Amino acid sequence: MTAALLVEDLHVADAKGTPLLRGASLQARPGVPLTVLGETGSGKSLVLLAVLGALPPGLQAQGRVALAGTEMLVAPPQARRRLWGRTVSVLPQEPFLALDPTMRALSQVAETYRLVRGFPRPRAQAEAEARLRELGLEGTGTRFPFQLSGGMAQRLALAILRAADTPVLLADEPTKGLDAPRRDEAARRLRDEAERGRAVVTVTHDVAVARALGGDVLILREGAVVEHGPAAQVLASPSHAYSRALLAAEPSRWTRPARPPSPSGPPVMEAVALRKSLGGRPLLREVSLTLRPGELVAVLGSSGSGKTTLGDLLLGLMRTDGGEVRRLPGVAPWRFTKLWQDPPAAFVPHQRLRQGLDVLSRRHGIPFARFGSGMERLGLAPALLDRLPAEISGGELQRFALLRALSLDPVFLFADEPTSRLDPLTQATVAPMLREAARSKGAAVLLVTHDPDLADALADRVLRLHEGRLASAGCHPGGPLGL
Amino acid sequence: MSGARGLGAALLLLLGGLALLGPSLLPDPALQDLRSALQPPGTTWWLGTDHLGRSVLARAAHALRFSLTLAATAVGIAVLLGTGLGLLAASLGGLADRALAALGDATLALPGLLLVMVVVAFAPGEILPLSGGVALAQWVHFFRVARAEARRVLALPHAEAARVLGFGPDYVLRRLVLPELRPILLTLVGFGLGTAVLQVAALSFVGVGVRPPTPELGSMTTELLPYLPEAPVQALVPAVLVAMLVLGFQLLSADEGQKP
Amino acid sequence: MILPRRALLAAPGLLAACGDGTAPSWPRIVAPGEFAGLDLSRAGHVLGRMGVVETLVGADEAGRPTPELAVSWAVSADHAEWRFRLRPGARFHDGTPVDATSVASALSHAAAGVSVLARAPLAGIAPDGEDVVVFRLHRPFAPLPAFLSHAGSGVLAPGSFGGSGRVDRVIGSGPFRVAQIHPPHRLLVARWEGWWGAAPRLPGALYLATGQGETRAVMVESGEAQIAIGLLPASLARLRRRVRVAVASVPTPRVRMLKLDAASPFFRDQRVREALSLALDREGIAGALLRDATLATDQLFPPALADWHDPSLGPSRQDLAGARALLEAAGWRPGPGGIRQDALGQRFAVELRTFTTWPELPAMATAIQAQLREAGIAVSVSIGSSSDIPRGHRDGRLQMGLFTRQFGLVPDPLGTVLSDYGQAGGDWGAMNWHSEELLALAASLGTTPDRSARRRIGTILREERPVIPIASSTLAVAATPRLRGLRLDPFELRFHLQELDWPA
Amino acid sequence: MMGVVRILLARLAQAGFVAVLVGTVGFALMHSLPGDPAFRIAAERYGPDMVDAAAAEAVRAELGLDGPVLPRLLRWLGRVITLNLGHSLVSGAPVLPELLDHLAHTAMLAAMALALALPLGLPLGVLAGLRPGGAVDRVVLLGAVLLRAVPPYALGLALMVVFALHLGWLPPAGFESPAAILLPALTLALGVAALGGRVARDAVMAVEASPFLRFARWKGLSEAAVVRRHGLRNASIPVVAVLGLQFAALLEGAVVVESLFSWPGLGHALVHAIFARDVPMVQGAALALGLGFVLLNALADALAALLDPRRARGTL
Repeated sequence: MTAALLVEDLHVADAKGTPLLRGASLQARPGVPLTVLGETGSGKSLVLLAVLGALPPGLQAQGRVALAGTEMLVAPPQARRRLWGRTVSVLPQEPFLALDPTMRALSQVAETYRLVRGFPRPRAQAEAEARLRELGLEGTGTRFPFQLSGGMAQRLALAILRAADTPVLLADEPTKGLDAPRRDEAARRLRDEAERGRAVVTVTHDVAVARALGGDVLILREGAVVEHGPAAQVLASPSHAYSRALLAAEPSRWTRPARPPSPSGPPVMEAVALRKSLGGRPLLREVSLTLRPGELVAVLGSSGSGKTTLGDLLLGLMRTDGGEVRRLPGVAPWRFTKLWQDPPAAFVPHQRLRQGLDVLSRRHGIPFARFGSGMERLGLAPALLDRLPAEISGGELQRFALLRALSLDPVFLFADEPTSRLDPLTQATVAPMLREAARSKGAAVLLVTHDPDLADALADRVLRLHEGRLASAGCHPGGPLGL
Repeated sequence: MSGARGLGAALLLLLGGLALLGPSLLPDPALQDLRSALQPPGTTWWLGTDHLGRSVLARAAHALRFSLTLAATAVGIAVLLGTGLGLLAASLGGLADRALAALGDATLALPGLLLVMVVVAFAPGEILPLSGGVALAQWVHFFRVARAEARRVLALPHAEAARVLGFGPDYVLRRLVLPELRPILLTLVGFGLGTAVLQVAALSFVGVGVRPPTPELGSMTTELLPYLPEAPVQALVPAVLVAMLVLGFQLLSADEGQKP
Repeated sequence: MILPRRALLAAPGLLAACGDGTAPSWPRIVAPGEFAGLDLSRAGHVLGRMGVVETLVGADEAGRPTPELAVSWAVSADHAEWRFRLRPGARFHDGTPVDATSVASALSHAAAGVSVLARAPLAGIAPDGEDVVVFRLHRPFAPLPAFLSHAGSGVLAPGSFGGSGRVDRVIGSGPFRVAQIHPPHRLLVARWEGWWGAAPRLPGALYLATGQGETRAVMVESGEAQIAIGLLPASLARLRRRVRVAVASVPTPRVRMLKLDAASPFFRDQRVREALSLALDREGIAGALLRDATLATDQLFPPALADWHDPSLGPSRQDLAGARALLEAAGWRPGPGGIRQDALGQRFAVELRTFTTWPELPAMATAIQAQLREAGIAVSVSIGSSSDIPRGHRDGRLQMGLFTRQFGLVPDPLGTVLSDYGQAGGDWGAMNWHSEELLALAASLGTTPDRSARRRIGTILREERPVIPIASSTLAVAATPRLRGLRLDPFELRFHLQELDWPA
Repeated sequence: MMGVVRILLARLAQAGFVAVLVGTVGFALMHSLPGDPAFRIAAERYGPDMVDAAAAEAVRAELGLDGPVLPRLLRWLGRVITLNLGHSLVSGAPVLPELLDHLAHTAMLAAMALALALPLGLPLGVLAGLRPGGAVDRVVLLGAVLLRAVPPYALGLALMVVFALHLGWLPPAGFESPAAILLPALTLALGVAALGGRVARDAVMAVEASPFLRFARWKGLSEAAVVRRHGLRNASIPVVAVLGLQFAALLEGAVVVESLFSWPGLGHALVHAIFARDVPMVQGAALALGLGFVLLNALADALAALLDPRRARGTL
């Protein structure tokens, strides 16, 4: 069996000659999913673009990319483009953005049949309807993309790809922004495609996706392949140190926290029968919650379930529609604080970090030296102080955010998906830091996440927010029960 | 600095220099010599003379200074008023915000020139009502931008962060909103200055301008329009200067606006 | 989506009302005057010139009364009663006869409204039989025939007036009748076959009010219009060089002048008023702005008014030294910044009001400003509405005004002189100045046409200078050369369309 | 359809605000203006030769200009709702029919300007946007900036001199022959074309960089199909939105251009009414301009909603 896609010793460098991809080789075979696993900046997306023959102008590529007999690095643009939709198709990163916002779902599928495969209109229509049905999208043909949920948009994109029915299917971070159940569903559907006899190449940063897909796995780090082999083997017993670290960074493999002391003292934060509607839709129906000093409570919920709203209501960043929030009396408002999901967004973009800490120290009369010791504990080099937020990594920035929050002696910390935008390895360093730092200050932490493994790994108590109500989702072994 | 921006700066520098230095170096712009009316450009009068025998160059230099001052005053008022109300609306929110936005929408629906004309009719030929009128026509643009940008920034996590960290609204507006707003405002100011120059020129054209003998670019063109066939240079110079001023402002700000 | 479509459909319908019905072969006349309504106080100047409405009396080029709807007239021995005999056979455009009853009713209507007739000492207008109209006066008033030739004294048929006495439609008696009228821009007239005079050759004509002088010039140059009335001096010079356009001009009894408040501390002294006159370079102004230095004048009455104008007086030349000496003598000494001041330290700084209805006025004000500055007088120029001058006269705030005055408003300037230089001065004449001698002379003119008395009135005004004349006017007209029989009316009462021919 | 209703309601509210703003501010301003309205009106009615105190007094008596201000303002606001705008102080004729006539002329001029501007500006803008930084782009950008810098009256005059005087192709002014609309419309159109081209360029650039256009290419559609099915419609959404907003600028230009070309539209009427202190006419004209702007924006909204289903469903 010949490979549908063959990449040999692919090198890509930018205009200045900086290498971005250093000798990647891979082959994709029909029926066997291939997963390219790597962190941000590992060069995994470049592999896809090179395969498509759509590298941005200014990048130089060497090596060999053969797609169904066409040499993609040397073929003229027209020849490369002729393969699109016929030999190769792409499942885009965020399907919602990749669908034409002004065209109905069915037309977006049917036009592939009509214009790419040359079917007459009635047949194209019928085929398109069949594809929608296959993917559970019956009845949505007349909808526009914005009327579809994230999962439906992805299925619609898949329907379009099925219509093209190309031998090679590329998927670019297909689970970006999806929560665990939808991530697993997306992976399952890609595996289905492979089982239909297509060569499926998936690029992702998520080990769970690689595991769900099976097939072959290729681990990429800083433009070089560190490990390559069948998923079962690579994910079970990785040979390379980086691969091992990557796998160990999965929250499910973390060492569990030591049994916390029973929380004592008056509640820091109490919510009684909170209600909140957004845009006319009831989001929180009746939520009650008590947090005591030193405990870390995780609230699990899918996107849009209202978990961030809950935290913001507790902090007073939003007004409640009903119910009551009781805070520990006599405590300055800034000692109830927050960590944001997207670290760069939580810093003033034009302010160097030193400046930001400086205004903070002046506002609250904190000696600047205190930040120095804190940075040391959080593993932040002093040189970072003179950078702009955009110039340091997300992990470093989130640690600065933690530093900033802790310097105010918080009694309550609302951590809103604090590690979801971080690479797995970084998450594995930052998340425990959050737990330890909060515990050392005796602050209560409300951790909001969509990742049950992360919640399990960090929290003393795990609650699930579903349809506007909180329910216990089990608890850490040995941890205190109840609400 | 890109080519366009450089060209814009050079144009404005040239015109600004003429406006700044011209009046002290050139003859009195009100000095008339009726027997030398409509002289073509030459060694005595570099840009010729107008219908009253006045030096077009001297008048142009004064007119430039006048136009620049007036446009700057008008846009200054508009920026202060518009930005102030915009920030106020965005930070107050609720009913006050909606009322101000509705006022802005209603103002926007009226042609700017109409507003200026109504205000100027108060005191024909006075400079302050003229700049006030232009400001009245322009504030709403600054208001809309300031309000939208302030709302955007105030909803960002870093503004929320500042509030959570104990900073007051004053700090948030000054340190977080204004720096983001500044480049957009600068672009808008550039276009606003150009528009102000054009609006005053247009007002002069319909007969609501400044008092004689104040040289003003719009009224200079209007006065010389009947003489276009016999004195084309003199009649075109003010119009060209208006175009160059506006062009300079636009080039300077267009580039600013394209920055990421 | 229903509303916009309906709005779009409605638009062409509205346009049809004013776009259709223009025969392309009818000449188009562009002139500055817009008309704000249908009644003669607003539209008389257009309806009269277009030959729609006629008056009892016309005027020849010299301003002498000529028969029109009246064939003859006479005044009683005590000068208290005028009798006008109507033209037999004259008919209104609706076919009704122009009889004494309808004339008396129309003119009574005019005299009760805003019109020159309202300024005549009328006691009553009544028909006497079918064909005689009798005007009874409070006191002798020689210029009555001239007043009756003004456009506002036109004769409209009784059918013109609606229930409330407002003019609903225009039914005149002239050689042309209204085909379409759309204030304030457009009047289309068609030949009226029932006219008493020789039938006009033109089947009709179109009047278009066009405010901008340059636009009028360009329209006639490009053939878009056949006659352009009132050309700017600058356009005139250019049009004269064109073959496609014939240019004609005629002196008119219109004078540009400065009005001074003779009661103000600045202009109380007659020497100061004289100094102002000496400081002005009239020939410079006329040459540069009017393109004709010979229009410069310091007489109130232009050459067009032969009975009043004194040709023996030469043009007035600028005499700055003389002006300065007079100002010194009147107590105005040089002060800081070259501006004179009086013994109390009052600066000689005054406001000059003018307006843009005549485009040359602002430029002229600017020239005057510069020239008076040479004599040490600071003038600020305020450009507003023409009404600023009568209003300033009434509330006493006017210091100087620059305007043009039509002495042939009625072809006999006596009426204008009486209203402008009477006991209380006049809105468009003297302010806080009067002369007993002039009043006596004017009163005597109510009964006797005396040329020397008229000249003497001119001399008094020239010596005492309640106003300072600057330049007289010409009426310039451009027309396509194919148009034959064009005759200019210095009094701007008629276009004489009935004498025009425009062979294809 | 909820979205469309919401858009229309918002526009209706804007229209209401415009009416109240114009009514109140216009009324207050005109009544605190220096100068006696009776004199101004008399000057406009009877011409400067006949203006005198007697005429002004007659006007004052006829129109009752001395009444208390507040009741008059309230009465006017009340009448506006029934589309009764009162009578012109100058001509004595009802304001509404006169306004409609002017409005029709201005609407025709604006429509013609658009009809000239769009075929001129949009294709150039699209070409420029397809190759940003290319020769067409540079020329179009420069042309657009230059055109927007030249004062409209100077542009109009230049066109008049070139096309009417030197070439003799078009009538220079007036509103008699159908061709007379071309020059004023062209004067306005050049400015709109410059702006439209610029907006089209940016829109094309944005669509060109959008993930959905890339996906459309990756689907295997030919370039022509990509542009036709996915490019044009999406790029036209911002163009429609911005052009709707820019109508205010077009109407503003109309004031000057109508004066220059003697086009009997709203702008021309407005200038006259302001000079004459004809309060009902000023208010009527300002109201017509303001409501016209709101109506056009509503049309632009509706068009955008047709093009962009997100708007129609109220999610944007």
